[in-house]
This record gives sequence, structure tokens and C-alpha cells, in this order.
Amino acid sequence: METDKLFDEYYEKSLLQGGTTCCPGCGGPLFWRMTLDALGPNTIVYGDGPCAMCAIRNIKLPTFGLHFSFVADGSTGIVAALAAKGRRDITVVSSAGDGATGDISFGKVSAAAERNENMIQICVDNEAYMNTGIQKSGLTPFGAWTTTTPLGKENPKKAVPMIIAQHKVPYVATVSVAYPRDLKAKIKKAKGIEGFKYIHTVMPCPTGWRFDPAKSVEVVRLGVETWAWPLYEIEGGVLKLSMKPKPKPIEEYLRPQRRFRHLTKEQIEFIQREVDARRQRLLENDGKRIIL
Amino acid sequence: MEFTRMMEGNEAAAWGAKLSRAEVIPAYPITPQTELISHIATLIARGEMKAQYIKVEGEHTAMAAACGASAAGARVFTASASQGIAFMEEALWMPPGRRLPIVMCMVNRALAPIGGLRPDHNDALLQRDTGWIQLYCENSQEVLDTIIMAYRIGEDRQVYLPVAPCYDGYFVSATAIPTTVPDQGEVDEFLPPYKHEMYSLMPGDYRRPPFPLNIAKARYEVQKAMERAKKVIEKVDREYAKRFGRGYDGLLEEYACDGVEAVLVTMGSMTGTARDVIDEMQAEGKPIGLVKLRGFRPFPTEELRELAKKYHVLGIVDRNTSYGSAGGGVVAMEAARALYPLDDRPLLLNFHVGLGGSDVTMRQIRYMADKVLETLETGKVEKEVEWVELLDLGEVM
Amino acid sequence: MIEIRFHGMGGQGAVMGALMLAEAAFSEGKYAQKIPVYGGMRRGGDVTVFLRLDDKPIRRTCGIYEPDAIVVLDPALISVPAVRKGLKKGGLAVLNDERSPEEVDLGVELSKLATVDATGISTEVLGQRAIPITNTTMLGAISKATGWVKLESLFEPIMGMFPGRIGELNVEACKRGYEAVRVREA
Amino acid sequence: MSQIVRAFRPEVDNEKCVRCGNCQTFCPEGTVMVTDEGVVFDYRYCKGCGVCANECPVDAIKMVREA
Repeated sequence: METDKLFDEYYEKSLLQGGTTCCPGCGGPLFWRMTLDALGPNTIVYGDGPCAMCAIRNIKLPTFGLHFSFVADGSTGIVAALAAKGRRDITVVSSAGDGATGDISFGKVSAAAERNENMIQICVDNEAYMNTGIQKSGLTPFGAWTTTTPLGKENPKKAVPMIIAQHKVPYVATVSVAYPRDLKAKIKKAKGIEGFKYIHTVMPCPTGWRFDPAKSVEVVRLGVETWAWPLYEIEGGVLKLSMKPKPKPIEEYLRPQRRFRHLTKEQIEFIQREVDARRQRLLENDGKRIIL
Repeated sequence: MEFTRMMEGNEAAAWGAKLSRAEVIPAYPITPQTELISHIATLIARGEMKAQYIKVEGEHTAMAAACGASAAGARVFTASASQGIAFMEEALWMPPGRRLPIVMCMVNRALAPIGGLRPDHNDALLQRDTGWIQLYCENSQEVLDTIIMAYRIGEDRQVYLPVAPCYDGYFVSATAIPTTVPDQGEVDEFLPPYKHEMYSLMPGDYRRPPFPLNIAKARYEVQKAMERAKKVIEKVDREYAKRFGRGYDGLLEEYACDGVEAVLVTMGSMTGTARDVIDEMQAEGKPIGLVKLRGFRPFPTEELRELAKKYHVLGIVDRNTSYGSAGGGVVAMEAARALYPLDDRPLLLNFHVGLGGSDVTMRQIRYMADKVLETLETGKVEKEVEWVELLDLGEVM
Repeated sequence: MIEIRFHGMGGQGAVMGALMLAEAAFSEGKYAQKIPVYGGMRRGGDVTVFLRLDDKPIRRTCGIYEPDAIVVLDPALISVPAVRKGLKKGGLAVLNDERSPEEVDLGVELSKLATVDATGISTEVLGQRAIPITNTTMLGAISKATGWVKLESLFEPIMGMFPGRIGELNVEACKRGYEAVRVREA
Repeated sequence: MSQIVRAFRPEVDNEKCVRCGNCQTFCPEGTVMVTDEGVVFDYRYCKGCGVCANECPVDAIKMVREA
């Protein structure tokens, strides 16, 4: 078939092989296609375990992974080996999900940041342990249903990008697959910086967030438009908001996701107040140094 | 140039890593391993050693970084002890499964809470099932020599497994004896640069072992590599002896065994003490010999079966415990399995001594040796497992 | 084989002292072995070090319970029973003690008992410290009292351990210990 | 690789299509391509998630039942 040939040629050139094992509508392969486009072929990808990494099996670049609790550590070794061999031309990307980054390997990410390891550490955040069947992580947002928080999570989401920024690393950024140009620009920028770069990406998960897969991109776009997922970068300690959309009500972001459907009016109002307050603080600090 | 001077086990290990030209060293400090990595840090700071020393935040990360670096083509060295090894446990399964020839010194120290800072072997023996080659060293010199050999063994394409030179904390790690440091050029000739035919993470030259579709087969590959390692260990030891004038008889050494019918079997630093006791006893006309178990993984099954043809009683000294086991320490149980298929089995005595890090004294060894001889005479095993330290045999620190 | 036990307080340099003595003996063609027995790396605790000297390689790697000799780096330890425990009849002791050897009784017949005011000498030469570093002074005293090693053989190990000016001062302390030691022979 | 199981498949009305490229940009699997002749899909790998249809600003893509 002519179309098949067309696509085969495309896959041949692409750094991501077609046909991933991810769920329909998963943001994982989308994120990796954009990211690898930005990074180019001289890249080693490290990571294993979390379900967004299903896509990693399709990455045609050198990949290496150990297991779920091994975040930013095997890549530390790869970085050291490259230094020992004098290979300064290769970018090392280290990737993990939200549970690995924020919970079990939080200390490891922190330590790699403190050592300022020369790599791009990526948190692929789908806000719960999805590969094991939707269990709460430290990065699950307030109110979200998971199988271990059947009444909704009681505590707020851990602010990992801000915590990593306080390590005085050269670059921290949040990205979303709904904004490919912004995403690619940030990845490219990170590639050009020496030291520890932290990229936090929202990863729409139709299965765990319980929405129609067709709305994958729409939902995370709404996340940005409602300020549930502000996009920013922190370069040299200075905060810069990537976009300042006119805020839509948070309900527009919550409504399509059935993980939030049990929320009461009061709870939604509470979330709205929290989001508003954070937006306010972000706007106040835009362009300012936020590292203590 | 080769030189000899007083050197502690930990410093000897640092020289071993330096002479082996280890390129990446991720390590986290723990007593009694700390002097090892501070010696390495000093060698690097002085410009005498060229390596990336990663000051990681824990042992789990140390081993993970070791895996990453090894897969990316660097020769890797690290070391840990006791709680550190236990903390690393999850990561320790990675190098054998991924076939990465990392070398890690296990500086034996008792595990908490019932143990001190000094050695017993439970920390390393805890890792007996992970697929690491384990070679137990008696003194500084053997530590240095074994590290160099370890890279040759682990990086042999017949093997591709990680190797752990194990040595007792304090009694080897901080004990200084005259130690010969071989010439770098000689070591370079003995140990060529690291090259892994299964692995390359370099873009453009990417290859790694395929994801195992048949898991049992992949595991059996590791088992076969372990079995092949026996021959490789012996071959490398012979070559080392030929070049450097010091050898260790591969997996096990028979000491003063001419004409004896009973032997003590020891592992680690207590072997040195046992040599003196055995000499004393032979001078008194008592026919007892000594077998030093150097290789615990792979276990020298065939070699032990050979010994069983010559010796009627084996007194196995276990500086470890396995609570609620079939009987005795880990080494005794391994030995029992190795000897079980024989028609004519020797009698097996098992002694627990030096647990939690206490000293193994001459008197204790003498006691055990006497028991072995007594059993040879009576032909009867009075006690299968004996906790020697519970007896009053004089002062023990 | 001579089996020697060093006793000191953490920070006085018992471990290093024993190692320097071992190095000196090794430089004279002897075999030596040093085994320290301490807990953590804390200062102020008591420290025991085992030192063996022999004409052939030393293999045993156990503690020394019946020493041929003891070396005590701090006067406060001399009266501690564990310090003299097991000391062999006809053995030898080198003590950091202001008293003359005639005034000291360790409760066992010794072939030689030597005393030197190592605290005084080290304070004079190296300056006053809460925990006086007495090891190098004791080494000088040991050399004179026992003849295990020549005084000159100690200088290189000392300079190796403490390069520069501090090394020179320690060599000075060592010489002073050599001169000041008083020996009582049986 | 297991076979793709899909209830709906995307189909395009190339008359309506404005060649904006959103479908290609946002297809999670990279199975949509905008060519000179219009939009084409790789049905071998398309999982039928419907993101392309959802992101189409002119409703040129419809999800239709698999035969």
C-alpha cells in the first residue's frame, strides 16, 4: 500500500518507532516524539518502569533502564562514563514518572540536582501510579480519586519543580504536550545548558484521569488555560511565566475528568481559591529571582 | 615501579582500583570501607589516578550509577559494607542480570542490630543468590591482587558477571602488613582496557543484550556464566601468579594438608590465624590440615568433592548465621549440598565463631581443630553445629 | 615474634604510632603487622592497637591477649586493669609516666620497664592540647628502651605521616623521648 | 506486538480540511500525516483514540465504526 510505504519511510526517519504499547490517547509517545525531535540523534535516554515509558521501547536511540526505583542514578553513571571517555557531544536524558520522581526516588533526584549532574531530568507526570492501576502518588492533586484515595486525595500536590529549583540548578521548566512549540523550545534550551536541567511535563492519562481519550490534548490545554498547570521556566533562579492566559474557571479543567466528579461545590471553590492564589504569587514573582 | 610498604587493606584496595584503571567510582561512605574511598579521593586529588569519583547520596544510587557507567563502557569500581550492602540489595541484582562486570569490594561488617562495626560474613553472604562472584581475601596483599584479577575474570567474555572481592573489616581493612604494589605497566599488560561486546550506549554504535523473551533461559545463561567462571578464576590466578609471583590457588587452597585426614575449612582473615594454629599442632604431631575457601560464588563443588576423597572430617567454620536453617551456617549448608551425592561422605562439623564482629582467637581455632581430630578418632559427630563463642575459651575482644 | 599492645586515648595517635613503628621495623628488613581496634572515628575514647614484629611474614590476624609488651600512651590508662591484662611474665612495658620506673609496679615481673614523660615532652615541643599527641615521643622512648628499631629508622615514617614543619617537630619529640626515657631492667 | 483493537477509526473529509496540521501534531502515535493530497492515516498503528478528530478546528475528521 502506498500509505504504508509513506509511513514506513516516516518511521524510518523518526526517532520513535510506530506502534507503542501505550493506552489510546496517552500523552507519552506524543511527548517523546516532540522531545526527541528537539534533541536529535546524539542522545542517550535513561529510564524504566513508569507507564509513560512504554514509549521508551519504541525509542530508536540508545536507551538504558534499571527499574522503577532507579531515577537519576543510572544516568549519573552514564554521565560519568561519558566524562571519563571525554564525550561532551552526547546529551543524557533521564526520565521517570511522578511516583518515582516525587516519592520513591525523590532523594535521588534531589541528590543528582545537588551534584549538578550534566543531564536533562524529566518528570513525566500523570499524577498517580498508573502502571500498577491508578494509585495515589505524592504528585496526585488535591481531591483526585485514585484506587487508594477513593474519597479523593486529602493533601495537595508536591511542588517538585519548585523544590528542585531551590537546589540552585541552572534550569527548571514545566511543559505541556498541548503547546508543542513551547515544549520543543524549552527542551532545546535545556540541551544547550551545562549541568542539571529539570523538565516537568504534564502527561494526560485518559485511563487514570477517566476521560475520553479524544480529549487528551484538550484536557491538558485546559489545564494551562485554567492555571491548574502553569507553564514557566526558572533559569538561573529567575522565574519566567511562559504564558499568561486569561484564567478560565477551574471547573472547566475538572469537569471532563471523572476522577474529580465526586467533588462538592465547596471543594471546587476551595481548589479555585488555591489556584487563584498561586496564579497571583506566580504573577507577582514573574521575572524575579525566586531562589532563597 | 613495583614497591612494597606497610599498607592497610583499604589502601591496598584503593591501589587495586587505581592499577586496574577504574574510570568511574560511585561510592557512599560506611565504616569500615570509608578509608578505601578516601584513599581513592586522595589519589584522584593528587592527580595520581584518573577517574570520575561520584559522591552519591546512598548505596542504592552507588550501585545504580555503577550499572549506568558500566553499560556506557566505563570500568567501574565501588565498595560497601554491612548496612550499605543491605541497602543496595535491590540494585545488586542488576549487574548480573544485565551482565555488567562491575567490581565492588564488600568490606565485611556485621549487620545491625545484633552486631558491631567489625566483621562477620552475613552482609556478603546475604548476596549469595544475586549472581555476583565472591572471592574472600585474607590480607591486604590478596585484596590488591584480587581486585586486579577480578576485572580480568568479570570482563572475560565467558563470564560477564560482577565480582566482589570480600575482606574483613578491621582485621583486613585497617590491618597493615607489608604489601607489594605491582608496576602499572605490568598490570596494563595483564589487564587490557574494558570492552564489552554486548554493550554500547554510544549513539551510532548502540547495542545491548536483547530483552529476554525466555526468562528461564536468560537466568540459565547467568548460571552457566557462573559455572564457566570457575575455570576462568583458576586460569586468571595462574596467569597472575606467573607474572607477579603471587597466586592464591583459585577457588580454594589446601594448606599443610600432606598426610592429614581431617581439615578445618575457613574463609577470610581468620585463615591467617588458622595457619599458625595448624603449624603449631602439626609440630605437636597432630595430623590436621587447613582448607581456605577463597571462592564462595561460584561455589567450588567439584573441588570440595575431591577433598572429600582425602579427608574424613571437615570442620567448617562459619562466620555467619542463618537463623532457623537446616543446620548451621551458610558455608556448611552449601558444603553439605555439594557433598550429598557422594557415596562415601566425610563427616561434617560446623562451628559458629566471630559473629557480630568479635575476634576469632587462636584458642578458638585450636578448640575447633581439636574437635575435628576428636571426631576423626571417634568417627562420630557429637554436635552438628557448635557456637564456639558461647564456650569460655579465654578473652575475646 | 614479638606481640605488642598499644593503649591510648583517641587522638593521641596510638594507631598512627603503631603504624610508624611498623614502618620503621619494615625498613630495617623485619616483617610487621598493625591491627587497630577502635569503634568509630571519635576522639577521646580508649584505643587499642596490636602490633606484631617478626623475621618472617606474619599471618595470624587475631587480637593479642598475652602481649610480650605493652605501650601506654596516656598516664591515666596505666592503672586501668585491662591495659596490663595478660602481660607476660618477663615481658616489657613502655609507659607515658612522669614517675621513674622504680616507682611503677604493674603487678607482674617484667624484664624491662621504661617510663618517659611523653605528655610533658609533647606539650613542650608540639604545644599544649586537650589530648596531647604523645605517639612520636613514645616512639623515641620505645627505640631506646627496646631496641626493636633504630631511632633513625623512625624519622622517615614520621616525616611521611606529617610532612613539613609539623614532621620536623615530631622528629624532635621523638628524639627527646629517646633521650629522656628511663629504663629499669630486671 | 499485539494487534491493534479499535472500535472507531478516523476518516477525513479532504474537501473540508484546511491543512492546518493539528491532527499530525497531536496524534499520540504519529499515525496521521498531512500530504499534498490531504490527510492520510496509518491504520496499522492507529489506536482510534480520536485526538485528531477532537483537535481538528474544522471538524474534517470523523470517527466512524470499524466494519
